[in-house]
Amino acid sequence: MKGRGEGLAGPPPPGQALEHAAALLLAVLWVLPLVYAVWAAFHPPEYATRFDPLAPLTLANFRRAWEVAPFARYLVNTVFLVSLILAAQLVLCTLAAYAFARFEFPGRDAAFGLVLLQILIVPEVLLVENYVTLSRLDLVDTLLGVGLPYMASAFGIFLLRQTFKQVPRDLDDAAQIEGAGPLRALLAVYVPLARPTYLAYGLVSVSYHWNNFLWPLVVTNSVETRPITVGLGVFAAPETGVNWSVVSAGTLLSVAPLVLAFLLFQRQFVQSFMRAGIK
Amino acid sequence: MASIQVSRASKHFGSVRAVDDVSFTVPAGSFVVLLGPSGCGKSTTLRLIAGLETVTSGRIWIGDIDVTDLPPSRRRIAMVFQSYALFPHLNVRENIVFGLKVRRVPAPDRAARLARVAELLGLAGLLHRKPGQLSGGQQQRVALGRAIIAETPVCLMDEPLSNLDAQLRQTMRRELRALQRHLGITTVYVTHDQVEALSMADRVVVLRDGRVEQDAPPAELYARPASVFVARFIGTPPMNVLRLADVPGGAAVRGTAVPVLGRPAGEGFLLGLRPEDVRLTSAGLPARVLDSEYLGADTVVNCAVGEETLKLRLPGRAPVTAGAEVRLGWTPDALHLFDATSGRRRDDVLQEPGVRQAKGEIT
Amino acid sequence: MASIQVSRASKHFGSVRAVDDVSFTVPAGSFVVLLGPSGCGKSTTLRLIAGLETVTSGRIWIGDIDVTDLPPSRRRIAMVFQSYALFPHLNVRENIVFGLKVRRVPAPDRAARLARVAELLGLAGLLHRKPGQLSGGQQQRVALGRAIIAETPVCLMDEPLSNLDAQLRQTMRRELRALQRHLGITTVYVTHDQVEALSMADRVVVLRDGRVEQDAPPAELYARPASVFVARFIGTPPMNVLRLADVPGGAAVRGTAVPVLGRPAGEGFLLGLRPEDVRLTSAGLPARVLDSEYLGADTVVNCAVGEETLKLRLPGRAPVTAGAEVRLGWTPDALHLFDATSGRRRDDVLQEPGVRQAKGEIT
Amino acid sequence: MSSGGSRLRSALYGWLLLLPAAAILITFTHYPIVATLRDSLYSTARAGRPAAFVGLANYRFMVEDPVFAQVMWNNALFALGTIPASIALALVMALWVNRRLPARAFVRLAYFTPTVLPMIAVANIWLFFYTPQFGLLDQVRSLFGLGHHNWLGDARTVMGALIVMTIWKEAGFFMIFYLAALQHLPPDLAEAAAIEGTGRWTYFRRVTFPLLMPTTLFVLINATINSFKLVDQLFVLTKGGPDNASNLLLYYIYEVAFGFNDWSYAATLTVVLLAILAGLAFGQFFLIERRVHYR
Amino acid sequence: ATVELNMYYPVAVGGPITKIIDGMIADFEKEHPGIKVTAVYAGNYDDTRVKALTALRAGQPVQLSVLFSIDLFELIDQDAIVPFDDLIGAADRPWLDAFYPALMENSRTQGKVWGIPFQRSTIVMYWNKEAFREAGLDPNRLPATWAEMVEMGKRLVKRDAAGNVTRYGVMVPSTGYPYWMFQALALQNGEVLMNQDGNRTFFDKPAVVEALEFWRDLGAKHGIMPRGTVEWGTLRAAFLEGKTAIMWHTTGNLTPVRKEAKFDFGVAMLPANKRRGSPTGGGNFYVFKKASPAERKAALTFIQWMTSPERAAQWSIDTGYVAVTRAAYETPALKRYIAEFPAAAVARDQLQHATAEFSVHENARVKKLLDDAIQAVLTGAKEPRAALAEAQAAAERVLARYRR
Ligand SMILES: Nc1ncnc2c1ncn2[C@@H]1O[C@H](COP(=O)(O)OP(=O)(O)OP(=O)(O)O)[C@@H](O)[C@H]1O
Ligand SMILES: Nc1ncnc2c1ncn2[C@@H]1O[C@H](COP(=O)(O)OP(=O)(O)OP(=O)(O)O)[C@@H](O)[C@H]1O
Ligand SMILES: [Mg+2]
Ligand SMILES: [Mg+2]
Repeated sequence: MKGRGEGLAGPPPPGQALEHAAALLLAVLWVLPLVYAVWAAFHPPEYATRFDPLAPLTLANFRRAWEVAPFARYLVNTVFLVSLILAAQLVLCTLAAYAFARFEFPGRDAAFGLVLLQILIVPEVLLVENYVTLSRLDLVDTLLGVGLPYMASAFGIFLLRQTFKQVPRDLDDAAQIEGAGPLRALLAVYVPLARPTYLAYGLVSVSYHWNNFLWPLVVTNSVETRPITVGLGVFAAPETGVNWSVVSAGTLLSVAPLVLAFLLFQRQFVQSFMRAGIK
Repeated sequence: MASIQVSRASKHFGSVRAVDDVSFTVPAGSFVVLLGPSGCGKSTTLRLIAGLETVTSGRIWIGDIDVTDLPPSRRRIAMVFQSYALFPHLNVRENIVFGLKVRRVPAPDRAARLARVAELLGLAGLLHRKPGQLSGGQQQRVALGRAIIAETPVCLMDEPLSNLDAQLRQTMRRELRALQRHLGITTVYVTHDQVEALSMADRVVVLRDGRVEQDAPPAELYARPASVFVARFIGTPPMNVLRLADVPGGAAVRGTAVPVLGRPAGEGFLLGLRPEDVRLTSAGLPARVLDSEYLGADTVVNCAVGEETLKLRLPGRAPVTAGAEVRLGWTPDALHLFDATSGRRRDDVLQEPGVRQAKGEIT
Repeated sequence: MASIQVSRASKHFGSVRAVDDVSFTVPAGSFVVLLGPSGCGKSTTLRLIAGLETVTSGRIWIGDIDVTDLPPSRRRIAMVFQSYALFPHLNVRENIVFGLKVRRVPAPDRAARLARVAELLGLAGLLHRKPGQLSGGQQQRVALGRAIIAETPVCLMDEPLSNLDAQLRQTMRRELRALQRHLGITTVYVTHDQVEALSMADRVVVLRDGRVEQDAPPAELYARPASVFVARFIGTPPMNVLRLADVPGGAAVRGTAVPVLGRPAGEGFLLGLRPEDVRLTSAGLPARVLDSEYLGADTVVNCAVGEETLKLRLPGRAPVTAGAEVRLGWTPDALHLFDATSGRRRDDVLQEPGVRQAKGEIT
Repeated sequence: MSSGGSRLRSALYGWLLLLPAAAILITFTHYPIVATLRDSLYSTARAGRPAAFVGLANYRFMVEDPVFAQVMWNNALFALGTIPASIALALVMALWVNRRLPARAFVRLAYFTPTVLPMIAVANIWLFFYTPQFGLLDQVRSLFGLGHHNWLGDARTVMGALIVMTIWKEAGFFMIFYLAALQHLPPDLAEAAAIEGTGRWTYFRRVTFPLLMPTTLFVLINATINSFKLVDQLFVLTKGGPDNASNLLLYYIYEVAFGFNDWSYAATLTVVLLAILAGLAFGQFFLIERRVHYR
Repeated sequence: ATVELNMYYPVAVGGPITKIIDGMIADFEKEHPGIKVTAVYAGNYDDTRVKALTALRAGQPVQLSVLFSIDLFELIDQDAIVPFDDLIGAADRPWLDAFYPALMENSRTQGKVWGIPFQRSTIVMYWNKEAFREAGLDPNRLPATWAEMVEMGKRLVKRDAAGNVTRYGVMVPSTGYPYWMFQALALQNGEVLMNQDGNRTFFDKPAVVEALEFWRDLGAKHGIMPRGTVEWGTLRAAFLEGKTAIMWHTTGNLTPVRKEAKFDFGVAMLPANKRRGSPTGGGNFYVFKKASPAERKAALTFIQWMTSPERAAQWSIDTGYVAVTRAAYETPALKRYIAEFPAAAVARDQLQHATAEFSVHENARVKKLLDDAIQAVLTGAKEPRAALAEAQAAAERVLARYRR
């Protein structure tokens, strides 16, 4: 992407070097917490608050964290939860978005307005009532229960609707002429064309639910259902007398998968988030 | 092979009368062009035939079946879109056989047909490319391929060439026409480019504001435009249409005294002259050169005649300079006459004895 | 009023030589067109002059200042973009005076100039509209307005008309040219449409793969194309270029025995003939009609001549049918000769006595 | 857009496709809103005393509840502290990252990283930054001979501390939206301006910023919602203390509902939150209309 | 048929508590093949109560839990628990009477026993002997009174060149469980904060106000403690970092401090003003009403096993919590341990001065009122008298309903 001013003839604008410095400095500040977590996690506790370049490295903290809390189990829960939610969201949002984008039915616009409401009033805002509902459905302390309220995502519906609307009308017409019905058209034309949006939405959704805390905290009661964030929250409850080395180790353990994925796919990640941003 | 008959079809979008009581027939195997300026209802008419829009009123026959209430998939038609509407995520092969797959045509049959079509359109080498990797012309061919592989008796095309550059458009025009003749597919072709219409059509249906303005073969359309609208729409540059006034001895172009018609039929009439029918003469209608446009093979000269302006087309690089005084002439049969109010052609008047006799002619 | 001089300018994007050692001069107040197929380096050349790209090598003068190292803002130029590049959030007025504001031109002066420009371009009524509310032609005018209000001596235009439909393009062509003459702005104009080039330019610079292929006035470009490339690029339809072979008594079109050139200059040469220079004759070069294209004022007939095909353009509706046997003729001075390998024009050979004497000519 | 098919068929399809999503949305968004309104009019059931209709009693209690007043005030501060700052920062970041920059990839990555980290996890690390005496912040301060400060223990600084951390968490996310918008600005606008000799600042003020307005509005809404939604950090950092100095509405709702087991009062507080968000909802739709102001 | 028991338990101190619990349960199950126990660590005391109650409300199978001793009334009001009197037979009476009376105070109301002491603690004073030496104080002589503490504290404060404090004299945590620390101060000043029925509070008694003034002055006036609140969670780290010479903290932290301290430290009873004193604290076993008779019986078996002298002793050694019965202190294991680490006995010795931890109806809410008042004062937002008066008034509004 050609940024402004590139390729222009003539000398560079003044103060540019200064700006670049500022940008870099900010970047460094921004990664500091992560850097510290790494430092604390890989050094013995007595160095957690003392920054001695010669400090010995160790994995003991990870071992302890791993012993103290069932991170493995937590991670499994989270992965399962996130995939469950995503899968459901993709299906439900696709169908709903398709309805909004390509069909005319009475009350469509009203319905769409009601859907959009959920972009603002997210389930955790209603955690009291939703908790009651869940207990009625006997879904408290189940991963399904944690996921259910999020499975129809207004954001996803909105995003996909936009994308579907951008699919050239001609393609839909062509598919019809060739004898494809609505569902066939959806699967053969719309879904493939919306792939970037799906990726974008997928990433947003995964990182949202990987990091979600309050609602799972309320709904889950046991190790078998706790996602990593709740596990971490319980594990790192300051009451126990904070030991940053172990906490950092635990923190790294819990964010490692996401951060690794992020580092690997950062380009797509950022691009996709940007696509998600285009509304 | 099947004829198409559109009878009294109308399509209203709210208050917009996109198509308004349109009727015409497309003989089996013939190539009919829907011509008209942007927004005149060409695409809508085509989409009505395709069934992509439902008629507000009127009926549509394909062959001897009334298809008015059938969905597109049941009308046994193929369609080519201005945008080609190729599926960007499918390669050429998949695009072409898409319809066959949907219609569950057995694989071997598919393969056979594909081979034939690819051969016919010279796509054999491109089967595994995605549309994005094809030039405009190639995409065009793929769209055609998808249309003809269905082997439907009818094919509808909406400005299929308008996204190609001048050169390519010309070659594709010829290819397309040849193909249509070869397969004998009944074709309805939408364009707003009169050159395309003249050069390709068996018949041209000129639309204006959703109504049929003229329905005739190209030569007639050019030689005897039914209205000022058609006259002004066809030809490069299009026909000159001059307002007349009565003068002693006949009718003259507004602001001149030299009669161009032998009998006073001036007021209320418009005179039509094709630029290529007008010549520079020693004696004749006096005019002043405004400017001239050199086009290589010929030059278009823009003249002021009385209150009117008139274009003439001269071969090669014309020896005229802006401001020069010239005299213009033409042969009697170059004259066209239109009713100023209705805009309709008035050959009846022209036929009257003595009308054509006038000064400004050359022999 | 300032001349532009591009001398030995090159621009490389990595391995791509977008512009490769290009030199040409634009006399003060003249209108020069950069013409060439897509990707030949037109835009890049223009952007080098504007300073939107920095040259890889070579220098650029505007007036008698070397602007090679000046930023765009210091080159005293105006530019019109293909996309118009209007600021969508500003209304017409604000768009036009944007530059003046930036340059701190006092308000009253601004108002005065705005009034003049709006008057000149007939934008007076639209000053408070946003670009989104304007038609293509109107947006076009606004872009022009922004360019000319700066009253810079130089204006650069990159395909300013290519987004307009045929009709509008024709009128804008004339307007634009008139405006340029009126203000006497030195103009460099980029297009890939040869008709536009021929009809507007004082001089045409034909680019090919980033190099200058020919630099001449329109008439010469058409009459004496410097290479096969130019010959094939210009004219509607463009020049026929036929491969020759030596035969007893001279050189003949491949696959025929009838010499078209009086002396054996066949092998290694290509014969050029403009479609409008070829006529149907009683005696002459035998050919078979492949098909014909009716264009109203004239008809383009496609013939097979030996191994070659040849187009000729006949006035009106030509009385030929596909498959008919015809004979073709032309005047000696209609002949163009090119070197088969280099593709360059070879008048020298054509001048040699006796070369032009051949059978297939008419008198 | 019922291409070809009859109105009825299209309507049927529409609703069928919508059904599953609608079911869930109604159960977990629309029904609860109604239920919350209802419950706010009843008293909480306790041993012996079942829930009873009490009219506006809960609301009266709320009005008198000093903690509620405090919490609303805090939330206002929190919003005012986080929203403008994070948006401005996001914009600056986007402008930087959108230009050619040494180590651009790293910088963009760095800005964006906080977005992918769970608040609950990073909170513990920030706890270390803020810890008095040997916390990172105080270690740095002591380098400059400054005394230590009890960042989270001091009612005057605790909010600031939370705000800073929240900005850190959010700015990168908003940056992405700006970046997207920036990259969709046609480059020839910049070139046209460059030819006119527009300075960088002028160009930003007169062109970039106005054109980014839609994005700004979108981000603004998001930031505002988050300022009412983001309370995870409280669980680790302050528990809303000291003396509610950092308590936020949603956290207070959690406390009342699950800590005090006072479900009616929690519902009452939720109604307030809903009212605010609903207000935003209308704001958003209104603004979104205006988004297309120049198209 | 094996009986399955699910229980939640909190952790409010350092160390691998979860592992220890799991270990004990493993042993228990070996000895009682008929009973299977699943223990879930649910965070701090409040989290655990929330979890247990929400789980019950949602009909999750939970039969017993270790919950805050002070949640007694809340649990009764929620109608969640059963009194042990209904569970035990005459044979079990001795077991019930064996517990230290001070620890039982939080278990008795309406003439019944509702909770069995398990992970119980008192507040003790940890001191850094090296800091004492450095300040020229006898590392083995401890402040016995408030006055002494202030006076010694002043000498223990250390400043750097710039005059910034690098070590404080004493730190009393004021987040997490401020009311608990405050109880100690109030008690030492001769006052308790609530009545036995848990429906009356005495926040505005002059002696109570005095206690709070003293606490505030430690920082505000004498400058031997940081101003503002002191973080419960990071206090241990601060002590281990040598950022304070003395800290008040739960005995539950004894073992981790012992493990992590890089310096010689001591543990002692809290100083006295009018008297010595500390509230007991920590978690009791509760059995839920929802449990079936069989489950209740199994639960009782489990609780009795967990509180038997050997376990109690081992538990005390592993964690530093008080061993809940005299018998436990008679076990060889604990005897030996105390011999080599006398500090371990301090908590027990302090029990004679101890009283019930703050516990009333709607405890969470009322407790928060007190906590807020304390923090308001420590952060200088309010004056002790006003703050406590407000808290008292608010508490009255809540508790009035529970008197009849
Ligand atoms: N879906 C629609 N809703 C409302 N009006 C429509 C719709 N489709 C077409 N129209 C209107 O109907 C008229 C005819 O449209 P149509 O597309 O048929 O014109 P056209 O001849 O194809 O023009 P073009 O050459 O630009 O394609 C236009 O005025 C158009 O605005
Ligand atoms: N920024 C760039 N980076 C790399 N290659 C470029 C860049 N800009 C142009 N090119 C290449 O330089 C060549 C000339 O490009 P240019 O845009 O000048 O062609 P053009 O004549 O303007 O074509 P068109 O008529 O399509 O505008 C092309 O091959 C193009 O791919
Ligand atoms: Mg159309
Ligand atoms: Mg270009």
